[in-house]
Amino acid sequence: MLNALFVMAAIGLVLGAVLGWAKAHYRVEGDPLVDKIDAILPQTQCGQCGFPGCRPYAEAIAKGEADINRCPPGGEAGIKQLAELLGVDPKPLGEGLVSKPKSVAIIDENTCIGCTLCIQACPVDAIVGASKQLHVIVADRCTGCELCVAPCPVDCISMRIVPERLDSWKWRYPVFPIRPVAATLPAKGAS
Amino acid sequence: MDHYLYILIGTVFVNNIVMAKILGLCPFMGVSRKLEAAIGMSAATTFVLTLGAGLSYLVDHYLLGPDLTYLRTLSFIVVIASIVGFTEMFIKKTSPVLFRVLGIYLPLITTNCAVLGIPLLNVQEQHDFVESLLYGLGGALGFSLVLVLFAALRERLEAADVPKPFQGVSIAMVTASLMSLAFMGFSGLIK
Amino acid sequence: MNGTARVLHAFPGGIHPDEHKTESCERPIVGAPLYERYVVPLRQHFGNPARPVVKVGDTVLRGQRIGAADGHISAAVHAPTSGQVTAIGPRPVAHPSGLPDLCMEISADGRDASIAITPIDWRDLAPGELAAKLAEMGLVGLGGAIFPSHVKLEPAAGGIHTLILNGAECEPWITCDDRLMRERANEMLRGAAIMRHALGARHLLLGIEDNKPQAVAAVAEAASALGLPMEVVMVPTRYPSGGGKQLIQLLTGLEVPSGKLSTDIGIQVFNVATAYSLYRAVELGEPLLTRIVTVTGQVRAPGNFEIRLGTPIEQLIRLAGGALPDSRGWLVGGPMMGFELSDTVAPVSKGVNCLIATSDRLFPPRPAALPCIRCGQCALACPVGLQPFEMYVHARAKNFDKARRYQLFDCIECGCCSHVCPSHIPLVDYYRYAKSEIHAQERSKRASDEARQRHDFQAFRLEREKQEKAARLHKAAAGRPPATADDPEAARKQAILDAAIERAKAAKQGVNPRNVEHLTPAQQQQVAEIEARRQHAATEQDT
Amino acid sequence: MIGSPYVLSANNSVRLTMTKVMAALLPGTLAHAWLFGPGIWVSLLLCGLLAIGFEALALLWRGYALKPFLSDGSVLLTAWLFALSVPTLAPLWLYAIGLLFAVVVAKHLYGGLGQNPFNPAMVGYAVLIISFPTYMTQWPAPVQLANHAPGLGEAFNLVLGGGGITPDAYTTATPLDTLKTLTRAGKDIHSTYAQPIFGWIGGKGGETVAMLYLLGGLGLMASRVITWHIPAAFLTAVALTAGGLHLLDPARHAGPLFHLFSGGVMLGAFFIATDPVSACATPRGKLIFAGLAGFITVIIRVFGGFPDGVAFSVLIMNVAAPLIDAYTQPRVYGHAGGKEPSQ
Amino acid sequence: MKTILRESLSASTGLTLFAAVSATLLAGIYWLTRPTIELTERQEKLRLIAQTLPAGSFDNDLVRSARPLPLDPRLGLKRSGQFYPASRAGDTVAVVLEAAAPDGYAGEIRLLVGIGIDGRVTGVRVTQHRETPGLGDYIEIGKSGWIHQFEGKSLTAPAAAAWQVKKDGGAFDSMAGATITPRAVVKAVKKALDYFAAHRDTLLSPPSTGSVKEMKHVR
Amino acid sequence: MSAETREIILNGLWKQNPGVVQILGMCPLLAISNSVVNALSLGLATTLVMTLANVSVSLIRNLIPPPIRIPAYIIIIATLVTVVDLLMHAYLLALYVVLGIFIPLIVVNCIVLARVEAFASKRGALHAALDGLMMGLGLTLVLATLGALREIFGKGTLLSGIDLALGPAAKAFVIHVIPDYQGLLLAILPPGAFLGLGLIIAGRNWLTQRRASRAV
Ligand SMILES: Cc1cc2nc3c(=O)[nH]c(=O)nc-3n(C[C@H](O)[C@H](O)[C@H](O)COP(=O)(O)O)c2cc1C
Ligand SMILES: Cc1cc2nc3c(=O)[nH]c(=O)nc-3n(C[C@H](O)[C@H](O)[C@H](O)COP(=O)(O)O)c2cc1C
Ligand SMILES: Cc1cc2nc3c(=O)[nH]c(=O)nc-3n(C[C@H](O)[C@H](O)[C@H](O)COP(=O)(O)O)c2cc1C
Ligand SMILES: Cc1cc2nc3c(=O)[nH]c(=O)nc-3n(C[C@H](O)[C@H](O)[C@H](O)CO)c2cc1C
Ligand code: SF4
Ligand code: SF4
Ligand code: SF4
Ligand code: SF4
Ligand code: FES
Repeated sequence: MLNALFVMAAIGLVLGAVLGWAKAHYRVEGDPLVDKIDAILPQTQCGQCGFPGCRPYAEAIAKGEADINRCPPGGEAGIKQLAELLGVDPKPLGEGLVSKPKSVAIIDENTCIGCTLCIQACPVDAIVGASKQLHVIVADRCTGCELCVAPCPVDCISMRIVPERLDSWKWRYPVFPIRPVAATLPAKGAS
Repeated sequence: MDHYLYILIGTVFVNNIVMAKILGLCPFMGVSRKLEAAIGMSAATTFVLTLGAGLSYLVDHYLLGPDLTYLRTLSFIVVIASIVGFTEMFIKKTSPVLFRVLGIYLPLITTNCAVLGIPLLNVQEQHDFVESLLYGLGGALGFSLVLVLFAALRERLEAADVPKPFQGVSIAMVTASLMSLAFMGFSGLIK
Repeated sequence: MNGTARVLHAFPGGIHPDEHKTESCERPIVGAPLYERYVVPLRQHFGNPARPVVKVGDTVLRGQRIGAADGHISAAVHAPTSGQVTAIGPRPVAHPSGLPDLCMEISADGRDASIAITPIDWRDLAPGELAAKLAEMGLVGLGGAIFPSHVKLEPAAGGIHTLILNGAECEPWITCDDRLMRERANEMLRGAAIMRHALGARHLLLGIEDNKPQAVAAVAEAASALGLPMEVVMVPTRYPSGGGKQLIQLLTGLEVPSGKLSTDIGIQVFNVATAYSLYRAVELGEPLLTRIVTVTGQVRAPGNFEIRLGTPIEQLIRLAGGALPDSRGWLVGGPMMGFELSDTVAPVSKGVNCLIATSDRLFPPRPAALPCIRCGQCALACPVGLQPFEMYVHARAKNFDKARRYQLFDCIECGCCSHVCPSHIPLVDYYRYAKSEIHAQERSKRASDEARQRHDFQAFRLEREKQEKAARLHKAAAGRPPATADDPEAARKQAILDAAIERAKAAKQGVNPRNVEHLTPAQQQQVAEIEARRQHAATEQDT
Repeated sequence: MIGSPYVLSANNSVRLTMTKVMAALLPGTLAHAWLFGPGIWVSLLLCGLLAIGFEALALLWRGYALKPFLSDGSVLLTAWLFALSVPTLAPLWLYAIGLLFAVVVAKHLYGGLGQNPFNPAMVGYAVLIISFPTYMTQWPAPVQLANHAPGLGEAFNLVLGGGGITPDAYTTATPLDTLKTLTRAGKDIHSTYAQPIFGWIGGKGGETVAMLYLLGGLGLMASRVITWHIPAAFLTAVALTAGGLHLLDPARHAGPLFHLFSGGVMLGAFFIATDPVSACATPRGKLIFAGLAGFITVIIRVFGGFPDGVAFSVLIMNVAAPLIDAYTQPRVYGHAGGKEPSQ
Repeated sequence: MKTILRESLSASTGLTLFAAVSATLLAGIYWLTRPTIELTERQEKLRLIAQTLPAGSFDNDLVRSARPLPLDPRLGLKRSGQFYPASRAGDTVAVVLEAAAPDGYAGEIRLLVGIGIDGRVTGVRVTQHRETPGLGDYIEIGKSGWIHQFEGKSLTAPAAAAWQVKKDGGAFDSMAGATITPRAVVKAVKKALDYFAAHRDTLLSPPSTGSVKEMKHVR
Repeated sequence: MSAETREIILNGLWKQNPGVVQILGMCPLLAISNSVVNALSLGLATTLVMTLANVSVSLIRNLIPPPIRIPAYIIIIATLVTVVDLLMHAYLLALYVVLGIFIPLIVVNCIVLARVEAFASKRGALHAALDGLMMGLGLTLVLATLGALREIFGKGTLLSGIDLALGPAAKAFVIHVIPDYQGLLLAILPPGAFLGLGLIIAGRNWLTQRRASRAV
């Protein structure tokens, strides 16, 4: 009985010392994972993931509080990269989320009243203009987050899909005549 | 000498800790999605397992003796946790590079049941100190071998058209099954 | 038939598809009449598209530059004949995507009047100066890569010891280089001599497949006539011996390091037709206006045609007697590396070296693909030593990182692997798909990095503004007489006053355009244009 | 839309590849029928039918078209190799279980043709020898030794009757089995060789069949369906390992020639280890793959729990194949050393 | 440095406390269960040993009269074992030897071999083995009656050469497909008989000193 | 039944089933499941430990200083496991021998620690107990299914070895599902364990996927 107590106490003492020492010796500083995740996210800052921007979403993923399939602008490719980074299986985009083709916002030049509301809404400073003057959206800065659409009091902002051009054209996924189209998608008869 | 060789071959191939003894599955399934991770995990486990086998023997033999056998489980797990904690600290101090590679795997080892299983098996088999140490090393090498092979195999599986219900863990299990079928080929080589 | 013997260093793999050269190589090169309408694409080369330098309605002369090179890696384009620019806009072009691209339409006036052309006295020019003069000539590689030639003629850092003329013409249907070498070897070699001079190359080699004995003879004869020290080396007929890297390996045994250029190992490769057009540009002063195109397959009169760039392809087809009834469609380029033409109104551009009318007999429909059985035939055929099936498996599963680890970007898209695959998998399509996806990902990564920076900057700016405001309020408060503490009423008044001043300041500041600090000239221009339109609209509204 | 190249080499298809392999198997199979009785045709036929049946079911379940996959010939080849590996005239249910594992578990759970990491036929074999060791050691005796070899009709009855062949006049322990039993019982190798089942260099009958497999395999090499790497490395490793052991203790261990020409070594070297889907694909990888497989084969034969080690050694190396491939990528044009794509 | 020390200290004390509490708890439970554990183990052992002897052939407490065996290759044990003399009315009638077959399919097979004073096997039981379930485990009494065939056999009947499985030309049955296991058991029983023959007198003689303390059960 | 209770039960048995969804603690699951009786016994032992561990941790969760949280949990679990071990040794010797080192191995069964850490350390004792029980039962369910599968395919019986748990009289409960069965030995060997679990997981996937596609 006493032996038992003695042995366990000794072991506990040693373990406690080791752990306490270890704990104090390296507190975790920063989380490089968040940066890595954030680097994959498209920085559209649209909030569709349910977080107020890409970085908060990245932090949530790093903490294990959010799934990796919540970002529609990132799409399948983004999910795949996240899965690869985190060592989990990729999964389809979360329920109720759809990946839209890339588009940019356009301000109707004749309607804009220069209220600056859209400027304040734009997370990436893509809108140029001063108050009471017409505002202009710089197309290649615009991430297509649509955040400026709602605030506009005269509904002059619309989204336009970026058309495919010769220099942004991509080779298509080759279509196999007899097999299901997408490789990672399962056989059609599986369910 | 032969005897020691047989212990090694036996634990690595014939009675492989994962394939034949079915221990250590959590890391086997969890850390086999990427080859690099598998290699890191293997190295970390090998270290802890070997050390754990030796230290547990000492604790069992010199601290517990025949009268305190009921403290075996408790003391072994405490010993292992201390080794993990200590290793973590030690590596962090001496080789930050190694720490970056192994760091994230070390804490996972505490819940690898092979790490406790091997010391317990050592007791069951009445191994002496050197045998215990070799048994630990062999078990760890066996674990590392199959983990790394499995990881490479899984990387290939990622691209296969696995039927939908089988995708993910299920096909990994089937693969583990066929792997252990293959490893049965070693059965009978050494008792 | 007297090519020099040289120790050849065979490249691995390669294939020997059925040859169909005789159909088109027996007839001399045929010229083309003047047509009424030409469509000149502004993007006929690798690099930035040319910038238009004429407006709709302008009259132009043959050889007049209508598009200027935009940046260093770009090439000028020229009017193929005299006439009027009738439109500048998107038109169908010969491109695998089938997408339209910016073109200039010129309606010929029939005079075919030329600008004044003056030969360049290249012998007195320093190498670099020649390249600069050529930049305006619109010369691009005619061997398929359409890379601006003046860039390739600039002196390389480490110097060039060997200039290789690529006369391999390994594509099984194309014969335009063959005919060119047979008929215009002299001019071609004079072009090569200029190249050698420009590059300062010691050795001049011409690699040519051994299925073109007449061309070999013609070149050898011309070389001795010119007294040009060079080697004409016959290489075994094995596709893709004409690939630049493969030809270098064949002739010299050297390999171009991955991700580097051949100039890094002191070698430069030019297609023979490029050499010929260089001759015309330098010795005659004529920019690149025509090229020789092989028209073959299911056409009545296959052959080679010297045709003005910008000629609608349908005219070219007519020139070859038109398609036979059972023809199915058109291939641009050879069957190994070419692509299907989506519209025959597209013009001949600098990259169009061959046009093949297809039919089910000549090009049987591709059998249905089966899964890869990892048989390794493709790896045996790959001239680069890749493991094509591994790249395929990962490209198919969209694991682009993994595909890349198998050196996807060393693939030259030669098609040998697809050719031999027993499962009939369109392997190269997967590589092209993966490569363009990776490029797109890199583009969007750049875009998102920029977006992140701007977002972070915005956060920083907002924070700073908040602090400045707070600081100002604070300062204002501190600047007041020390009585503040015991005179709350005064303090309140002062605060109200401060706030009002602040508001006024902010309002004034608001008139200054925001977010204009880091705009590129192009963006500024975009903004300016819109502003101008708005001004215009506003004045119209007023009146 | 599918792009270039628009010309594919003629007379080249999976079916043709598989047909060539089957053609190369034919001489050996004919000799088998000649030397061990026509029962093999019955096994082949039934295994073929069962395999096609399972394949069709699996394809239907997965929603794939039947025709292209059933006609690719791979499942027939699997069935053929399976039939050659399991004892002729075993009960039908045994074949069915083996092929179920081969075709459905080992092949279709992984997505079917071309994606299985393990050799399907060998998975079928391994499942059977582990589950039903008794049945798996009942081989028909060579016609020369048996007082009676079952004819076709009788063979059908045996297999379909469910009982399969039973230990009686038709069957005998194979040479490898005999060797193992007698060596374990401490008998000298020469007295073992004196057993009637032993022939000139291998087992009676078996050696001739092995020789014809060798011939067929060489033909396969000549027609470029397989490269030399795997057979050469496999056979060399078997010969070296067996030779080394023989030198150490000539009284206990059979010589290299015996090992080469008995059991499944020839079939394994040319037809089984070469299964492109589950073997290594890089040249160096193939050498390592087959070399280790040959080594393990002899080790299992001599020290292990199974009479022959070909199936298990191939399966074991199948496990290692992706890793080996990853570390033996050939040098690519323009790269300095061989690159490891996994890094 | 201070904080490190303090943290280590607090963690140590905390854990020590925990360990101490659980050790106490365990010691208590151990103390409570020990009698039962020892009893059931004894009973189990007795039951097994008794099975190797004809029912009613003895009247002594087998477990209590256990005596140590020296380490001898013929017994195949890695550590020295015990033997249990059985006596009726004070006369030794048989002994039960602990033995092991080291060359089973998957490792050691632990045996109890009962041998009558006439040198005949009274019974054999397998106490521990790792043979393949469903294949090699027919040597267990719970799986088949195979083990009964040793009863009544002696070194002379069958002849020494026939102490083999039938497949190797001996007298003992084996199941096809699993002859390694029975081979090992047959060999081990034969060796135990050899040992008995060599040490008959010491084994059968009454204990010189008091009975050996019971072996601890080792898991 | 409150929604929370129902959620806990559903999580343990189906949604977050440790055996087929979380894929934690599989070693004992696979190693011991070659018969229903073994599987059930170990499953119940694990359930007992999980429940007790959850309760104990939940009760003293405010007493444990955070830095030594995990080690303390491990000590608690190890203690409980040893208690179960001792009890089985005393009262169920035969079963104890069969289950062997897998009883002490419950300590490292990740699922126990996972539940303690994720659930019990944050919730009240009652819910914690329920969670431990349900998670344990979920595991036991999978274990038993797997055991049944393997036993039927491997031996053609069910409940063989029940006498180990309930005494020799229980031998009569053994069901010979397929009389004269050859026995697919593979099923009771390690490959059968992996394959069986793979099939069960696939089966569950199939059910959920079918439900999902029906719902659409
Ligand atoms: C992005 C890029 C940059 C290049 N830069 C140069 C250069 O600086 N100097 C040069 O001589 N060639 C340059 N080249 C041309 C190549 O050397 C090569 O001649 C051309 O791509 C045609 O290749 P062909 O060998 O395969 O297809 C460049 C090519 C590319 C694609
Ligand atoms: C697969 C392949 C085949 C090629 N075949 C030829 C050829 O037959 N003749 C040729 O001149 N260029 C061929 N090229 C292009 C050459 O690689 C290289 O771009 C060209 O010789 C450079 O000369 P240029 O800049 O004058 O076009 C081929 C390229 C590839 C990738
Ligand atoms: C997985 C596996 C487990 C085996 N287990 C045993 C066993 O426990 N006992 C045994 O005697 N043989 C076992 N064998 C069979 C032996 O390998 C060997 O083939 C057999 O004992 C020889 O018996 P035979 O001479 O009757 O054919 C096993 C075989 C395999 C494949
Ligand atoms: C040279 C060669 C060898 C083959 N060997 C096997 C074999 O050993 N086992 C098998 O099931 N299939 C074999 N196949 C057929 C086919 O590749 C195999 O069924 C695939 O594994 C199915 O995906 C072979 C095919 C070829 C071309
Ligand atoms: S949905 Fe994607 S792009 Fe939008 S904020 Fe979230 S992470 Fe950023
Ligand atoms: S302009 Fe509008 S759509 Fe574009 S980034 Fe700004 S807020 Fe988003
Ligand atoms: S040739 Fe086709 S089938 Fe063969 S390995 Fe290459 S891609 Fe696969
Ligand atoms: S297309 Fe690429 S992979 Fe295929 S053979 Fe050519 S270089 Fe090799
Ligand atoms: S249960 Fe064994 S490692 Fe997790």
